[in-house]
Amino acid sequence: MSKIVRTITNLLTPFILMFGLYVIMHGHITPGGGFQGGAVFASGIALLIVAFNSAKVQEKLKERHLSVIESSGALMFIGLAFAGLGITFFYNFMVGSSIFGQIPPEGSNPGYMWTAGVIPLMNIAVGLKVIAGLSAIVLVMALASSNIRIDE
Amino acid sequence: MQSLVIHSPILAIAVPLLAAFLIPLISKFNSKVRNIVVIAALAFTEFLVLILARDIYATGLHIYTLGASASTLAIPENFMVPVRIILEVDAMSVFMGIISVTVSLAAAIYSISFMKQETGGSKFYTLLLLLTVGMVGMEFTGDLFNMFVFLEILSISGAALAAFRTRFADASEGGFKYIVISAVGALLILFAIGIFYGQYNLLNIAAIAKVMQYTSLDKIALVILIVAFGMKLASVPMHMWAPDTYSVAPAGTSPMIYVASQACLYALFRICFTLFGVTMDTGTIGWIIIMLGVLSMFVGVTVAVQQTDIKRLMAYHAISQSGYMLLGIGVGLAVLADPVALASYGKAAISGGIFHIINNALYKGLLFLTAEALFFSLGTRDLNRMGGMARNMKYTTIFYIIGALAISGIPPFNGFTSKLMIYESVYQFSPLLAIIAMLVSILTLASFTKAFQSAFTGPALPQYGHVTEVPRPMLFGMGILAVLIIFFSLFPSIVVNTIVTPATDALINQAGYISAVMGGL
Amino acid sequence: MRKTATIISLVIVIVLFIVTAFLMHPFGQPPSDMDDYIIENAQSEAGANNVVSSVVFDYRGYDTLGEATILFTAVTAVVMLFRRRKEETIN
Amino acid sequence: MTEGIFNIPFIAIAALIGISLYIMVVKRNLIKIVMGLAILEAGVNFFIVSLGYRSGGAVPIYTNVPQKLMVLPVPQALTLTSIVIGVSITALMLSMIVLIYRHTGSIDAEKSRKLKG
Repeated sequence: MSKIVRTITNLLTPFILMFGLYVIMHGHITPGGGFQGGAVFASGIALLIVAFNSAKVQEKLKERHLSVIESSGALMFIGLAFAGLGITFFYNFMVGSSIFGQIPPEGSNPGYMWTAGVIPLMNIAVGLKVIAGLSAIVLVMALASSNIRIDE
Repeated sequence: MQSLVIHSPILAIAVPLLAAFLIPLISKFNSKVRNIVVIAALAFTEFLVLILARDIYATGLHIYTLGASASTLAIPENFMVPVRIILEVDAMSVFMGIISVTVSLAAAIYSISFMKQETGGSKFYTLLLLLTVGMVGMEFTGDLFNMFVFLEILSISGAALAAFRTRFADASEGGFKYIVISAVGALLILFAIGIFYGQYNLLNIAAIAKVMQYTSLDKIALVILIVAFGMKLASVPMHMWAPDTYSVAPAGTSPMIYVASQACLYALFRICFTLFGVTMDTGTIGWIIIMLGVLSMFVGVTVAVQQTDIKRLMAYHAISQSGYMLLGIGVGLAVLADPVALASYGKAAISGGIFHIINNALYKGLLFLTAEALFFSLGTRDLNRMGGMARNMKYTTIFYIIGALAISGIPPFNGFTSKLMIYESVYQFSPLLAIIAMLVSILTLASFTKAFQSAFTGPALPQYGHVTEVPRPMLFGMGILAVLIIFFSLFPSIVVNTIVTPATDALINQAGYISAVMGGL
Repeated sequence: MRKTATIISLVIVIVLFIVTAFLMHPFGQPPSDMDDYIIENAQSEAGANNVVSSVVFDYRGYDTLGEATILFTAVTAVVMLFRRRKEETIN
Repeated sequence: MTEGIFNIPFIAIAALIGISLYIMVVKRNLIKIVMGLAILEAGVNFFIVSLGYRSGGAVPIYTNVPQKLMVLPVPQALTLTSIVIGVSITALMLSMIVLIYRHTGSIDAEKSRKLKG
């Protein structure tokens, strides 16, 4: 791509990635969540792949590392679900505890970060998973269309 | 132990899922550890399903509310309808669960030596576990949208497995066809779920069944659901994907994709019997399902006779055998509203259909595995280029004979028992249907005899002089299924009484299913 | 022949969907028992201001697990399809 | 029919689904089939999310919400799930098309042997 596109990409990418992380972290109080934020973050990676080329991005971002990150995100998510197994699978066991355990006041309120039990943690887990997963899909398909084989 | 039983419905889904998430991490070490983890996870799942089954046969239906403060608390306090996702496992669901996990286990063992030839083994096993998760999840759930989600897991992993051998041009084509059909079917199912949600604001099967009114919208939803699930289970007007997909699926996965289509069959019956039940016009819907079944039986077998590709031949037989189940259970559905007819032959027809599901999963699975063994050794699926394999591959030949005799309904094999149950009961409903079913059975025998002659008998072909028996894990995988077939053939009454009859009773007991979630009626 | 059959079945299906559109409840006035319960209780039960988040991760968390699994499956499948093969031959 | 007027979103959905089914049945280009599927998916997602609309309802998020009347949250969650599923399926189908193109040199369903019918 041309120099203009690459310069703009250099400028924009940090903000896109930061906004993605913000959407993930604040999923329980503002619109958004793990999936949405992860998609925003991965679109930043896709922008990099379009602006520079896939081989160059691959030097920094190996597919097998992405797959490890994705697996750990998935394991963290299912682990949180398993942690509720003392009562039931997916039980929100952290409501009322000291971590993320606050219960917000009934009705409209300005929003408190330290609420919602396991939901913020699940947002982070899913966010990790979606970042790695969508980036891996975009990267692998870009590499494949430029005929570069990937190692497993 | 008691808490293991309580949590077993979700653990049977979560354990293989956990293993699937772990595989990308552990496959870094070596492939032996990975194989052990896969087999252990599936064996543990089988154990969980079996203890769940024992509990269900002893105490009845099992519900599990995810995320509630107690697993049996289906409806929140001071409220009328369920809000959370509920797993609802009755004898029918657990029956399907046993089939799925057993076939997956056999397929996983069978695939070990196959994977030494190919790259991408860890991806293969991840997808195999996910396909198992999809099947079990679909069978155990009591929530419509959740059923859609697991249907998609099953479709995506099945399509990916079908396309696994990327060096063949037809592999990705078979996979593509499967994913397109699955995606269209699943989206139609989602549309039907939307219709239910828009009318009743509910997603739980039991809760919708309780308030079901059979309005015109419900009729449209029912038609859409029958078409969509018919696409997924390859009944005849919508069967075009099945031969392409089954014939390219590698190693042990064609039986699994077949059992996955049986899970869709289960979903169709769950919708007809439990979601709608007697509120709908059972006669008409029953006849629609019977017609689908008869068409599948007849068209499947007549096309199969002409095939020269051994896996395509078996794929068409798979379509034809699904027709028997649709026929048996369709007859039961047609007389569901008539207690006298239901007691005199309807229940027997349903039992025959259900018994045929498990028999068929076993012998069809065995036949798919023997076909893949031939392909493994010879490198071809073309029957005209095979011959004289009985000398070189003794065990495979024996397994093939067992499977072929069972599928053709030769006494005393298990295929005969279940087909007899279908013939007898269907004859009382409509003699013509029973005659067609017998004719199909004869054609099946003819087709398998022909395939046997081409592949196994005759002079040994010189170019295959070096061919030897397939490796031991493959034989072991086939052996599991063959032993089960022989057991089912020798003791049909035990099997029918312990697992088939409870499943039949569970399927027609709509009130019991509803009251387990919604409280007393 | 085949083309006419296709067109006719297509028309029937489309008419079916349009009939559905007319039979649905009036837009903007859905029945809402289950959702009212969730809107009422999401803050006290799940502790989250974002009701959609509490549905996604608490009331229907199991669906989200399935959804995450589907994404995982798709990634595995795409990587598997473009993997390096032992012998790069095309049949 | 006066009621039907208010159901314009549902009619639009029927039109979207009709267009997509037409594309998938008539077109033979594999990429166009994927596009048809994407439109079908958009139609169904639109259907699900419009089931949850309540006239005058606010966003179902309590942070600084102006009123208590909210649109239904469950359809939004279902649509979110369905969108992610759609992305996954589209990615898988496009990868398969790349492989089919490598083998046959064509993305026309008529030319590739198995995809006829």
